Amino acid sequence: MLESRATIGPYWDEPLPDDEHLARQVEHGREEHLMLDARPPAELNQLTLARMRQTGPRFWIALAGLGALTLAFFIAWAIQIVSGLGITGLNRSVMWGPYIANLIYFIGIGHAGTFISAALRLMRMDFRRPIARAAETITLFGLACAALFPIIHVGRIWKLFYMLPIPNQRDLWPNFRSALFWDMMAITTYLIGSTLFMYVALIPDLAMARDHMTGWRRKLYSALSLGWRGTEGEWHRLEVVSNLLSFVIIPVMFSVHTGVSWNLSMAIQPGWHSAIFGPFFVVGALYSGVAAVILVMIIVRKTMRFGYFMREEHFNAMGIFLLILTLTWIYFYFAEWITNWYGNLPLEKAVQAMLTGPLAPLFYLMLFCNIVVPLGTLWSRRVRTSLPAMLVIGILIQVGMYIERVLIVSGSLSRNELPFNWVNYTPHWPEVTVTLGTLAFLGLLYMVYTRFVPIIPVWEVYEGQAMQGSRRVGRAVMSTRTEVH
Amino acid sequence: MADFLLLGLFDNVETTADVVDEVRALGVPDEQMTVMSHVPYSSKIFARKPVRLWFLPFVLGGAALGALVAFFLTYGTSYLYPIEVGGQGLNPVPPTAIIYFEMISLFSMLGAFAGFLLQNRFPILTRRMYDERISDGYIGLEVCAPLAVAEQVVTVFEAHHARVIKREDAAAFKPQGIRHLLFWGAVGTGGLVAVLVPLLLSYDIVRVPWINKMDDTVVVRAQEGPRLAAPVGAVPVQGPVFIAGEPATAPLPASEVSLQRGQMLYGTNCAMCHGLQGDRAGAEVGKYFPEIPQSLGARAAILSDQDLFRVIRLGRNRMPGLAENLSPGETWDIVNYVRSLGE
Amino acid sequence: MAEEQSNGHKWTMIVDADKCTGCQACVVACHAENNVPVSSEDEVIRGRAMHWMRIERYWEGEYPNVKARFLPVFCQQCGNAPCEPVCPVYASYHSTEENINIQVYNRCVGTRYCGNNCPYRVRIFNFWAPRFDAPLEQQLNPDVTVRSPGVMEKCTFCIQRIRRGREQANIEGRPLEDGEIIPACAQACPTDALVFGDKWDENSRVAQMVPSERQFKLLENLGTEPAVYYLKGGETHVGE
Amino acid sequence: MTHLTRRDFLKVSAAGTATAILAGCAQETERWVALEPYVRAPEEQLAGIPNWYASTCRMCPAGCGIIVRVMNGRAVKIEGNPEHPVNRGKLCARGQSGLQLLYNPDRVTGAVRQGERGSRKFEPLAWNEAINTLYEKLDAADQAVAIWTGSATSGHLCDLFARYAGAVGAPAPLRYDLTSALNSVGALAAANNALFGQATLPGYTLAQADVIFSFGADFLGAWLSATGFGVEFGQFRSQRFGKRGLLVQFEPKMSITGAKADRWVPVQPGAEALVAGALLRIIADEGFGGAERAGLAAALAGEVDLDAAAAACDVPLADLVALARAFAEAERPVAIPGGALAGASNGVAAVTAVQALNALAGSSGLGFTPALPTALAAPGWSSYAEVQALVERMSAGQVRLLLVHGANPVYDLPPGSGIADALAQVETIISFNPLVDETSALADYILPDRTYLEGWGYEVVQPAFRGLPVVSSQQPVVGPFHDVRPTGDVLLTAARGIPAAAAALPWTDEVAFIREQITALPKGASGGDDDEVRWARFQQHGGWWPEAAPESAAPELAAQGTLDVAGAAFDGEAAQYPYYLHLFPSVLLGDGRGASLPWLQGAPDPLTTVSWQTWVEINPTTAQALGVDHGDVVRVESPHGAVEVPVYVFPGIRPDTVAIPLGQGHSDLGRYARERGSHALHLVGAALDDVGANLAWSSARVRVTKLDKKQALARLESTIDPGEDIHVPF
Repeated sequence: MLESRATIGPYWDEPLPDDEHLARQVEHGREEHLMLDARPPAELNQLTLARMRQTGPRFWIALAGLGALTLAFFIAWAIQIVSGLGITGLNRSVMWGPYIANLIYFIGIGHAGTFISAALRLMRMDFRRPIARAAETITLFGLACAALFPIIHVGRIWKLFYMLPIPNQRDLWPNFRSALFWDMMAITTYLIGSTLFMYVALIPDLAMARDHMTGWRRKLYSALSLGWRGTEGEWHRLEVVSNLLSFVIIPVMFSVHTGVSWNLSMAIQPGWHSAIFGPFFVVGALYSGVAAVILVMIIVRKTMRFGYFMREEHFNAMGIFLLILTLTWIYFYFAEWITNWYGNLPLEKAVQAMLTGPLAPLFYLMLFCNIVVPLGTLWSRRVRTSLPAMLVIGILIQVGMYIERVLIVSGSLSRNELPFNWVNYTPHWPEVTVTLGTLAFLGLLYMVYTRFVPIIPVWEVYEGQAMQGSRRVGRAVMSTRTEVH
Repeated sequence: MADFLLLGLFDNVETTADVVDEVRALGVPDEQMTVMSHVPYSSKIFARKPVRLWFLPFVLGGAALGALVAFFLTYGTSYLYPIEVGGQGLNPVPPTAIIYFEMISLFSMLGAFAGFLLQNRFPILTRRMYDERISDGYIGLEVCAPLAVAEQVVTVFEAHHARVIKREDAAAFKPQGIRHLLFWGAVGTGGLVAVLVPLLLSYDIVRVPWINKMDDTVVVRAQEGPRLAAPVGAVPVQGPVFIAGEPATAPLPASEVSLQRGQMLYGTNCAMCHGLQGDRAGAEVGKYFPEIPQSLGARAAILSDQDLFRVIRLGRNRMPGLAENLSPGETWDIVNYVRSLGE
Repeated sequence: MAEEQSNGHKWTMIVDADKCTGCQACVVACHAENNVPVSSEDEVIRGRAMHWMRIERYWEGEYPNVKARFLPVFCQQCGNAPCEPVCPVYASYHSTEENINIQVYNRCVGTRYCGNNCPYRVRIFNFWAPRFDAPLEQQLNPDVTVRSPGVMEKCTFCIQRIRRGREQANIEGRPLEDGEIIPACAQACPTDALVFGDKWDENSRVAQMVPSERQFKLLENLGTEPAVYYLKGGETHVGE
Repeated sequence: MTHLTRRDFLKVSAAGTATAILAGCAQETERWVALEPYVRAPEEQLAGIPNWYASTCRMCPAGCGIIVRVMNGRAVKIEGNPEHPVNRGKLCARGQSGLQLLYNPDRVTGAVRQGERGSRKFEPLAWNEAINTLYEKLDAADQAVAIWTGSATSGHLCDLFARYAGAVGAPAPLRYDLTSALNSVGALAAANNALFGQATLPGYTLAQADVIFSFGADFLGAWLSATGFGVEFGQFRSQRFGKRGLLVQFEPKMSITGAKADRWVPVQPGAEALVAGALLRIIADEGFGGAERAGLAAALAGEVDLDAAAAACDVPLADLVALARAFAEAERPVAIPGGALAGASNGVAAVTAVQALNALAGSSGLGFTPALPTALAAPGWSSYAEVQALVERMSAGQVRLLLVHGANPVYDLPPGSGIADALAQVETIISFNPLVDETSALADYILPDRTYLEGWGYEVVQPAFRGLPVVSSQQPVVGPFHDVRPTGDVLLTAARGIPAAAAALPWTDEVAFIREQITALPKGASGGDDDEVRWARFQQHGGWWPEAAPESAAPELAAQGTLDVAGAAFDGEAAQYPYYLHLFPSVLLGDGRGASLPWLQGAPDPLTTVSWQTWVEINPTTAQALGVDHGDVVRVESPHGAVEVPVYVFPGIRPDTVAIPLGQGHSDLGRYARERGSHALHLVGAALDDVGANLAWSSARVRVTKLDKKQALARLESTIDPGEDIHVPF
């Protein structure tokens, strides 16, 4: 407890106070908080790297399953390219279907990752430390999968390069007035940005891996870690560049999903043409995104046995975050709904009538997943900290948000200005296969990735642990936080 | 005189800081020392000069570049390819703003990253003094000193129970300037290729047979075969004479020129049957065909222009059609000439 | 903006709803002229019937005072077309010469954004490769492309005829005459419910019909400034 | 400069469809393409420049003039002939589709023999052999030959056949098919004969009419000369000073004419005569339209129960009075009888009653086709009685050879007529139809004629419009697309071997015959002094017609005495068979010929927007009572047969009536028609009408039972009910 002693000897073997009442408090604190429960770095390194190399039979089975689904996805896609989009359920009024919904959905789940690590980093929230990378990874692969969908969706994929702004013999340039082009730009920016952001934070851990690995992995990691030694200068610049990137990437993140929503709201289509869509979609994205991060945390913790790193406190914090987002999302959805409802314009009403009429099952399922369940449960700490509960809630929210996207895209389209042309939409096998297959693909990428990079940003954990100490205040032991940087 | 590189590993901040002080006391300047750690300890913890940073120029430069790119994508393209859509005008502001935002963000991020790499001289391509245990929590202190001082530094290290002490001749660690040049050169060339190859494609210099189902159309286009025979004896709307777009009802004006041409053509084509004056006079062949009119002029008088025209081109009874020998214009010349023949 | 006169033409169609008998002559004429494939029964059931022009039928009232109204709908060639700006590859753009909305099949990559953004739903997507059982392809019009699968297509006001007509006029060095250029649909219409012409030529038929008090534009409130004007169906009442 | 070229590039690509720029993306085509050297181009073909040929449409007997756009020797588009007096440059959907008959994938590509009838296994036959066979059969059959022609038979063929029959002493060729039945030409002619002493089809001038009462005649859809009437209707709707006329349609099921009418009056099937009589009665009683008209009405009208009439129309009597007044007081009223009412058991009476209305205003809008200056005349239609006679002769084995051209008896007659069995008794059946239809499938030989776009002919138009007699020309617009021979030539060649016929048919080929007929005509509107020119002009301008209509007084009312307004009789007990059956020809498929053409199959029916299918139209209240909705398959059963069809809930039909379109339900006629929909003629008996001459094809009652089957209707319209808030945009 003596400040002087805290700095003598490494931070991880802080001795317990003599007074055992206080000692119990300290120990309790260590069980509670990862940041107080400092361990020797060597141990943490070994823990992380060991999990990185472990591949049991369960791993291989899962891998095979996901691989099979992914294969199905690519086959379905090939068939669609050869025989034309006719095999999908789209029709002359509903020309956009689940493919666009998937684009929105995958960008959505990709959203939270960077947000969590960037925003929380800027806000110096310590609970981000062990989960930051797991989250960023979702962003990376979520975006990658999302970027597939504009490609899957178009009618003449072999002419897709017309959309790229490269000089060509046709003297043609893409149309910067098209929302699709904005979207393309935004996704590219975000993809590059979050890749850089993630890579920068990855360098010290890659160096760590380099130091403990042998053979080809060592070669790989020494190449990737760019010769990192951890000098003051390197550390300092790392901190600064991460902050810079976080700073820029947050508005970019907003722009990405706004751009996606503008694909819809720029069109004068009843049910789409609404100014609230930008923020509404951003919130929706964060909502499904955070839920996705929680799911990943649970899976990673279970399969890789990272109980030490991902503790109740983290799930609790994320749960609270999710609760806040639930409320925000409800607010936006309600705002959008009541505006259309009160305005009482025939077509908007027709769209709502369709949601509460023929599409009622989906619609109410969506409300149940997105509103009833989270609101009903997340207020309780017991739920927030129970993994199975969070697993269920997370999955339900994914389902709910996906339905919401489909309803907005295909649902609205099936109603338009001339009632003569109203056509309902039902998906056919390609849409289903492709959607599931892409989910599997995402999982596949994630699994493989966790076996190549430390999914826990170990250095951030050290940093936090080095910062956190405990000091006595009166009769109690309080955790203290000292900026080592 | 040769310098030496020393590396000592210590297990906590306090000791390291002390060592730093003492080594400094030995007259080793700060620049010759480097602290390495597994945690971002800032320099002031070891009472060392703060690290200098040069991020601003990189970020701003990136942003400026981004603005340029955005300018090209908006005003540039709409200048190169002016085209009206939806009555929006060529350069509407809101879309432009979006493109600017995205491009500036993208390139400033790239700038920041470039700054990070360059300031750290990443990637480090030569050997550096380092010990793997640093990432396991030890704090390394690298000192570069001439032989004499090095001895004393080592004693200082030992005095503070350094876990490891490495000492090597500084000459063993080469500067990496050249290699960096090569490296970035390679990266640059790679980038260049990455730009050029798509251009080869997009300019059809390298042809990839893209599937273009619109080119091999099933439509029978102009001049495509197999040609089908025209209906025999049918008369198109254009008139009895099979010349599309050539009305049989608009003769050339009977100008001097036309008449002269007509006379010439008549001489070569008609005279051998009808006689030079249309009176069968001296018409060798004509002899054998009594039905040839005595006076072509008189006969022509009762026929309309287009009937004459048609008869000349398609022939009549035993008179052969001359369509293959005469252009429409020439035929009209003959019509005029025949009209000019007296009764 | 669509109204500022340039040296071009403002091709315009007038649809007299009072005269349209819904006899489908225009529809078939359009199929014949523009190589529009015929969609099979299943495709129609799946809501994918391919017609560049369709005659919408709306019921009014109940038996016995029931009325059926016919509304021929085809591309309205909007002045401010919603389908144009959304296309990322300029496949759909505005011709400054004919002042109509043009679809360049060769540029189209098939994002189908224009289709969503068309409030009239007159843009047709080639979900399959067009099929013409041999030798039906012998009939195809060489002036018109056969669109490949994955391409958006729509009514063009028979632009191939507009072009031919203008080139012919140029060759003969004279201005275009009214009624010289007629799209296939208007050409076929038995009751003359479709009238086509250049609105900027004061003494063309359309220019004289546009001011009619029966005139209205479809979905006028959207401000798309269509180049197609409709004339309301009238009614003559019997007895007192 | 580059700027300019870019602009040009825009212009070019603006053409978008112009094939020129399709080379845009360099790309080798997989298709084998032979570029034709045009160094010595044939006179008639210029690269990229179309040829236009005038001819006559044969998709229905109206005789509209067409001009065909020919490129590279291929017919690519059919349009109306602007000069032609009938359709005046316009053309209906069926006329447009003629190209798909020419290029139909299922055409018989040459003469064939069918070993076993109905086996549909055809072995090819060399043409000289085929002609030889024809000769032998003709020779053998001698007088026992029967010739059955239809509305697809060109006028010159009818004449040739007639001359042949006359020469060998065989009964005159039959000219009857479903079209003539549905157009009820028999009833119309009979009525006109009774009223005005004119046994021809009536022509109506609607352009200046101010009131049109149409009783069941879908003259805008599929009746007589729809395109011609369409043109008239267009003018009727846009008369001077914004006058648009009044059109009232009396019919049990709304046709597109009914849809365009200002007032649609749902008359109970079979009660049309009653209503017409009632109108006359009212006019007489109320003295509408002045003493003269009222008097005339009084003379014609018998005793009519007005309330019954009003009840039969589902309208209050007051409305009927208003209608009567509107008609009587109109300057130029026209009444048009046709469609189902003429097919009722009181067909002729009904037509007469309606036609009589015209007399009120001196038949201003009514006109009859004036005779031509030469012997040339429109071939008459045969009555169903004659058909029955032939059928009996066939069954009695008195017919050894049956020649079928342009008709499809097996499909065109109700099964009750016993045609199928009768055909079995015929030694040899030779069909000349271009497609394998139901009759050709039972033929021993098919010697396919050329389609009308490849062959020669003429058509004496009936009914004529605005009193103009017209001989419409038919000439090949493309070379023969298959190895098929014109039936005229085949007949002439075969006939040479038969002395009697050879004398009567001296012409070397049919063109010579046609030319002789045409050049006999005096100088027409297109001028031409000598035969050469007249012949050429006849082809160039698409026909012969005089400069102006010959003077002809409005037809005088010849008939005296009151009209018979008795209602029609229907077979089937009202208790067992609660609904009237209303059959109507599909606007697109006509009498069923259209079913082989994808354009017509794929085009939506105007009122139901259904394509490719057969459906039964049922009033919403009735549907509710039956518990059926769109797409529920029901069994429609009459005393004579039954069909299973999906329901279309149709607001514009009487609750006591169900309507089924004709045209589908082929067992042959090519891939597009085969096994598609059902043929509602099977519900009809073979009874004759009141004058015992015409088939009463609209005299069946049916019962409707719901089956638990569904068949999605191929509707273009939305299948979703928009609800109340969504307003029709106009």
